[in-house]
Amino acid sequence: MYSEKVMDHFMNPRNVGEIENADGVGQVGNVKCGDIMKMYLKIEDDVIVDVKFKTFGCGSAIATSSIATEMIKGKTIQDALKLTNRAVVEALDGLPAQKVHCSVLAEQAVKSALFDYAQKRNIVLEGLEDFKPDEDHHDHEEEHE
Amino acid sequence: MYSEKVMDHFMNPRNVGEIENADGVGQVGNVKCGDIMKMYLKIEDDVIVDVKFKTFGCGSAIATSSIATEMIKGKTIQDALKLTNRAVVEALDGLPAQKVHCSVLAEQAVKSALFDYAQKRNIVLEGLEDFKPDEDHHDHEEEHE
Amino acid sequence: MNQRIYLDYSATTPVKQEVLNEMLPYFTEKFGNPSSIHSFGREAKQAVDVARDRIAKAIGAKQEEIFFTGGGSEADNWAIKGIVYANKEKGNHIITTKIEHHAVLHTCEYLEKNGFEVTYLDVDQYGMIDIDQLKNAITDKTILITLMFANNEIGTIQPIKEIGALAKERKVYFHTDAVQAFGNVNINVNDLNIDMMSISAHKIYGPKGVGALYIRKGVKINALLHGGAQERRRRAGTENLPGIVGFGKAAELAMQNLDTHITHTASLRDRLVKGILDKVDFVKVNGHPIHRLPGNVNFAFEFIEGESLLLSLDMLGISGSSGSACTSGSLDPSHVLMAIGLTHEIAHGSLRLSIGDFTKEEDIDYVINELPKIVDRLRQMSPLYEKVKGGQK
Amino acid sequence: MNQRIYLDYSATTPVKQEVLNEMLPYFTEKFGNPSSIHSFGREAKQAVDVARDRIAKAIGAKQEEIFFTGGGSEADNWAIKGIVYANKEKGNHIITTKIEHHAVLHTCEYLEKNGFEVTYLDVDQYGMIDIDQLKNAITDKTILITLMFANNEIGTIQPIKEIGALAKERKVYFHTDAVQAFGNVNINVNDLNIDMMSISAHKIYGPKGVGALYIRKGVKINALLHGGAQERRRRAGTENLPGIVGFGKAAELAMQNLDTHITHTASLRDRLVKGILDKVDFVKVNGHPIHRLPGNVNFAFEFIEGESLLLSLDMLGISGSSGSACTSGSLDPSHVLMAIGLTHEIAHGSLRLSIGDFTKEEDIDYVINELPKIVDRLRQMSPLYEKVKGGQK
Ligand SMILES: Cc1ncc(COP(=O)(O)O)c(C=O)c1O
Ligand SMILES: Cc1ncc(COP(=O)(O)O)c(C=O)c1O
Repeated sequence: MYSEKVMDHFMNPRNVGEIENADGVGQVGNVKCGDIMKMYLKIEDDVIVDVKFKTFGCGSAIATSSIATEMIKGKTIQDALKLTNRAVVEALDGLPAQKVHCSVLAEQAVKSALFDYAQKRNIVLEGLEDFKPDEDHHDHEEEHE
Repeated sequence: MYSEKVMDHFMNPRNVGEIENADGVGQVGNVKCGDIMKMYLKIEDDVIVDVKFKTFGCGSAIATSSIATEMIKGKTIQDALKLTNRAVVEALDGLPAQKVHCSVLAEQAVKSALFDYAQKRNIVLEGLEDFKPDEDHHDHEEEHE
Repeated sequence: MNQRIYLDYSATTPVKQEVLNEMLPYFTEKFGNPSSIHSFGREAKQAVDVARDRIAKAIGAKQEEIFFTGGGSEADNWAIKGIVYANKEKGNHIITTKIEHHAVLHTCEYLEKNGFEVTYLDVDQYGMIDIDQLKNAITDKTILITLMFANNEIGTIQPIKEIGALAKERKVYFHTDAVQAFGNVNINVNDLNIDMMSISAHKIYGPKGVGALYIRKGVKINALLHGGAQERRRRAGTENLPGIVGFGKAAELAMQNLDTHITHTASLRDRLVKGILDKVDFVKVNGHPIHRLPGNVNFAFEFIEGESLLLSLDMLGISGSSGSACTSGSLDPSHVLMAIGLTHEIAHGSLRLSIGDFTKEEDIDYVINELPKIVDRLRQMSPLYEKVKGGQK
Repeated sequence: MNQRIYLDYSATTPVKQEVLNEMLPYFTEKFGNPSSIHSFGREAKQAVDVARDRIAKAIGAKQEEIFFTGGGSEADNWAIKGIVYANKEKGNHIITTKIEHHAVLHTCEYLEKNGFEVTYLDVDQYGMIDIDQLKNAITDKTILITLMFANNEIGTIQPIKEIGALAKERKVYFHTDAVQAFGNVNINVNDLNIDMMSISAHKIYGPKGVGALYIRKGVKINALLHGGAQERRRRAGTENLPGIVGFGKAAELAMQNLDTHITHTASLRDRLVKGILDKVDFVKVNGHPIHRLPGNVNFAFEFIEGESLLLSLDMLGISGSSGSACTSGSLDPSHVLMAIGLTHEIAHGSLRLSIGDFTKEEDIDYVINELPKIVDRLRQMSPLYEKVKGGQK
C-alpha cells in the first residue's frame, strides 16, 4: 500500500514536536475527516531555521507532515512557499490515490504557518495574497464510480 | 438417483419384444414428452399367459414397463386390472419424484392393452368402463416452487 | 517482523485443515457438476446434500430450507430484494437498523430509490435497538424486518428472540444477518422465529465465496439469480462444490466446538480488555458489556487515528482493523460508531481486535505489552493530546 | 465399472493440479481479507490483482475492466439486469437469441414481466443467427444485445465480430456469454467490440463458484449485489480469494495451451464423430460443421431417448449429457435442439459428449466400440424403431 519512504517517515517521523514562542504556527484539517496537522516555524532572516509538527491522522498524514518539514527546513520563506503537494508526493515515492489529499494538507500546513508569520509581522508574502487559513483544504480525491 | 431394482430392470429388462397376433395391444405416452410404452398381451381363459413390451423412454420408463410385465404375467385379467402405479413404484423400491409419472404410464399401458383385448372381444371389463385409451396419462409431477 | 499475530477473525478466518481436507477431493477427482446424472454428477450431488444437512442441523432447520449462495452479501441482497419484490402488493415498508452491515444497508438504500420506504432504527450507546421503537415502527405497510443478529464492528448481539416473536405476532417477515453470530452463538431458527437468515463460510473457518440463506418453508421470495434449476430452482449457477463441502464441514465443527470456542475466545478477550484498560488512559470499550460476541474487542482511543494505529501494529506483525474513515476509503468514520453516539474524533481512533480459535494467550500478552507504547507514541505526535497532557482533562 | 471416462467437459472440468497448487496457500496461510490493510490483507489483495491481470491479458482487456463474480450465471444476471436498469430512460428493448443459456434466457423472461421487451432471434439448422434479422430487430428503443459466443449444447460459434461491429455502429450495448468460448477460442474484446462478457472458471480447469464479468470502461451499469466496496464498489462481498487465484492461473494456462488444447480436442472429436457415423445409422450431428467448439460433439440418435442412453453409458463408466427432457427434469427437450428445428422425437435422443484436455484416444475408441451396441440395444426395445427395421425407411 505505502512506499518504504512513507513507512520510514511514518515510523520515524522527523521534527515531531512543538516550538515555544514559534514565529509562525499553522493548523489545517479537521477531526471530522480524521486529519489535523499543526506546524511550528522558527524564522530568522527570512530563513526557516527550525520547524516542528504535530499530526493527528493516518499514516500518510504523518509521513507527509514529516517530509514537508524536512523539505522546508533551512529554506528561505520564498523557497518554502514553492513547496507543492506534488513535490511532497514525489519525495515520498508516491502515495495511494485516496491519500493524495494528505500531501495537499501538508502543503497547506506550511502555507498556513507562513501566513501566520506574515500576519504577526504585518507583511504580505508573495504567493499568499489570497490564502484563507480557515478554508477546508481537505479534498478527498476519491474514486467513486 | 435410481434404486438398484430400477437399474436392474433397466439394464436387464424382462419381457422385451412383441407378440405376433397378440390378443391385446396397448400404447400410451407420446414422443413429445419422450416416453412411449407399447404392451402386447396373450390371454387364455382370462389369464395373461404372455406379455411383452417395447418402450421408448428414459431409464425409469423402461424399468417400470419391465416390472409391470412381470407383475401381470400369469395373473387373471381382474388381478392385472388391480395393478396400481403405486404398486409399481414400491416393487421398484421407489422412484425419484419427477419419475413417478413413468409408473402411471406403466399402469395405463396395461389397462390400454386390456381395453384393446376387451374391444376385440366386444366385452366390457369391470374397472375399464370409463377408460379412454387416447387420453394423455402423462402427468409430470414436478416440483415447481 | 518475526511473527504474525492475526487478530482480525471478524474480517475473515483461515480455513481449518480438517475443512480443507474434506474439500480437496472435490477439486480434482470428485469434480462433477451436481446437476449431471452420471456418476461424477451423483457423487457431487451427494456431497452437496451432506453439506446442506450439516448446515440445516447447525441451525435447527430442514435440509430443504438451506440455499447456498456465493457469500453473506449475496444472501443479504437476496433475502431483502427477494422478499420485498415478491410481496410488494402487501406493502412497501422495510424496517432495519442504523448499524447493519453494508450488504443490508446499501441494499435498503437502493430499494429506497425504487419506491420502498425504509425505517432505520436507532441504537443506544451499546449498540442495542429499542424493542418499543421497533414495535411502533411497524405499520400495515411493513413487509420485512431485517435486523442483524450480531454486529461485526462492536459485537453487540440483539434481542433476536423478542424481535422474532414480535415479527411473528405482527405477521411481518423477519430476516437476520447472522454472518457474525453463526458459530459464536447457539442459533435455532424455530425457537427464534427467524424466517430468513444469512450466513457465510469464511467467518467460521470455512472457505471464502460461499454462504447460505435459510428460507423458512412457505416464505414467498423471488429469485435474485435467474438461470439453471440449481438450489430447487431458486438460485441459479453451478454449485461451488468444494466450497459447499467446506462450509458444511466448518459448520459441523463449529457446532461441535461451540462451547470451547466461546470459552477460549471470551477469556482471551477479557484478558485483553483488562490488560489495556490497566495501562492506557482515555480509552473506551465499545459495544454491549454482556450481550456481545465472545471474540470481539472494539477500543476507542482518544486523540489518535485508527489507521496509524493499525499500521504501527502491523509493523510488529499484529493484524487488526479500524472503523476509521482512512481505512475504509470513505469520508466518514464507521456508521456503527456514529450510531452509538461517538464523536468523529473518537470514532476515528477505533481499533477492533477480534480473537479466534488460533489465538494464543501469549499473542494477547504481546499486544498488551506493545499496544500501549504505540498509543503513547501516536499521542505524543497528536495536536489533540497537548491539551490533556499532565492530566488537565 | 473399472474405469471412468469423463466426457462432460462442457458441464464442468476438473481443477488442474497446477491451478490447485496455486490456490492452496490462500486457504490456510495467506487467508487474509483483501479489504484489510494489514499484511494478511495486502498479500491477499496482491494475489487478487495478479489474477485480475492474468484474466485481463487473456481477453485483451484492462485490469480495471475485470470484475469477479460468483460464477457465469451471476455474471450473466448482472450484465443484463445491470445494463437495462441503468439505461432504462434510453429504451426498454433487449435482443437475444432462442438458444441462450438459461442464465440469460430466464433473466430476459424475468425482465419481460417487469416492463422490458425482448426479441428472441431465431437460429438456422446449425444454430447460427441471421445477422440481417438482428439488424432489423434493432429499434431506437434497443438498449442491449445479449448474444452468446458459443453454445453449450451444440457448440455453434456465432459471428461475434460482425455482431460487435453492428452493435457499435448502432450504439447498442453488446454483452456476450462467453462461458463456453473462453479457453476454446481466441478472444480479444477490443477487436470484437464486446462491451461486456461473462466467463466462468470451472469450464477452463479452474474452480467452481467463481466467474468474472468484463465491463468496458465507460459502460453504464448498475450493481447487482449491493454492500461493501469490493470490486471498485461494483460487486459487494468478500472476494473468493483462492477461487480468484485459481481462476487467474487457469486463464493463464488456457492461453498458454490454447493451440494444443484446440488441436487435441478437435482431433479426438473428429475421431469420435467419424467412428460413430461409420457404425450407426439414423444419427445426426448437431451444431455447425465448421464454426464450432473444438471439444463439443452433439449426436441425435433416432428412436431412442437420451436419459436411457446416458444411464447405459454410465454403467460402463462413460459420462455424457443429454438435452432430453428427462435429464433436465423439465417437460420439454432442450430449447436449443428445438430452436434448430429438431422434432421432439429426435431432440429426445440427443447425446452430448464433450472432450477435454484429459481425454485420451483410447477413451474415444472405447466409446466408439460401446456406444453403437447401446444404441442398438435401446432401439431393439423401442416401439419407434420397429417401422424402420430392415431398412424400410
Ligand atoms: C455482519 C456481516 N454481514 C455480511 C457480511 C458479508 O459476508 P460476505 O463477506 O461473505 O459477503 C459480513 C462480512 O463481511 C458481515 O460481517
Ligand atoms: C453458456 C453458459 N453460460 C452460463 C453458464 C453458467 O455458468 P456458471 O455455471 O458458472 O454459473 C454456463 C454453464 O453452466 C454456460 O455453459
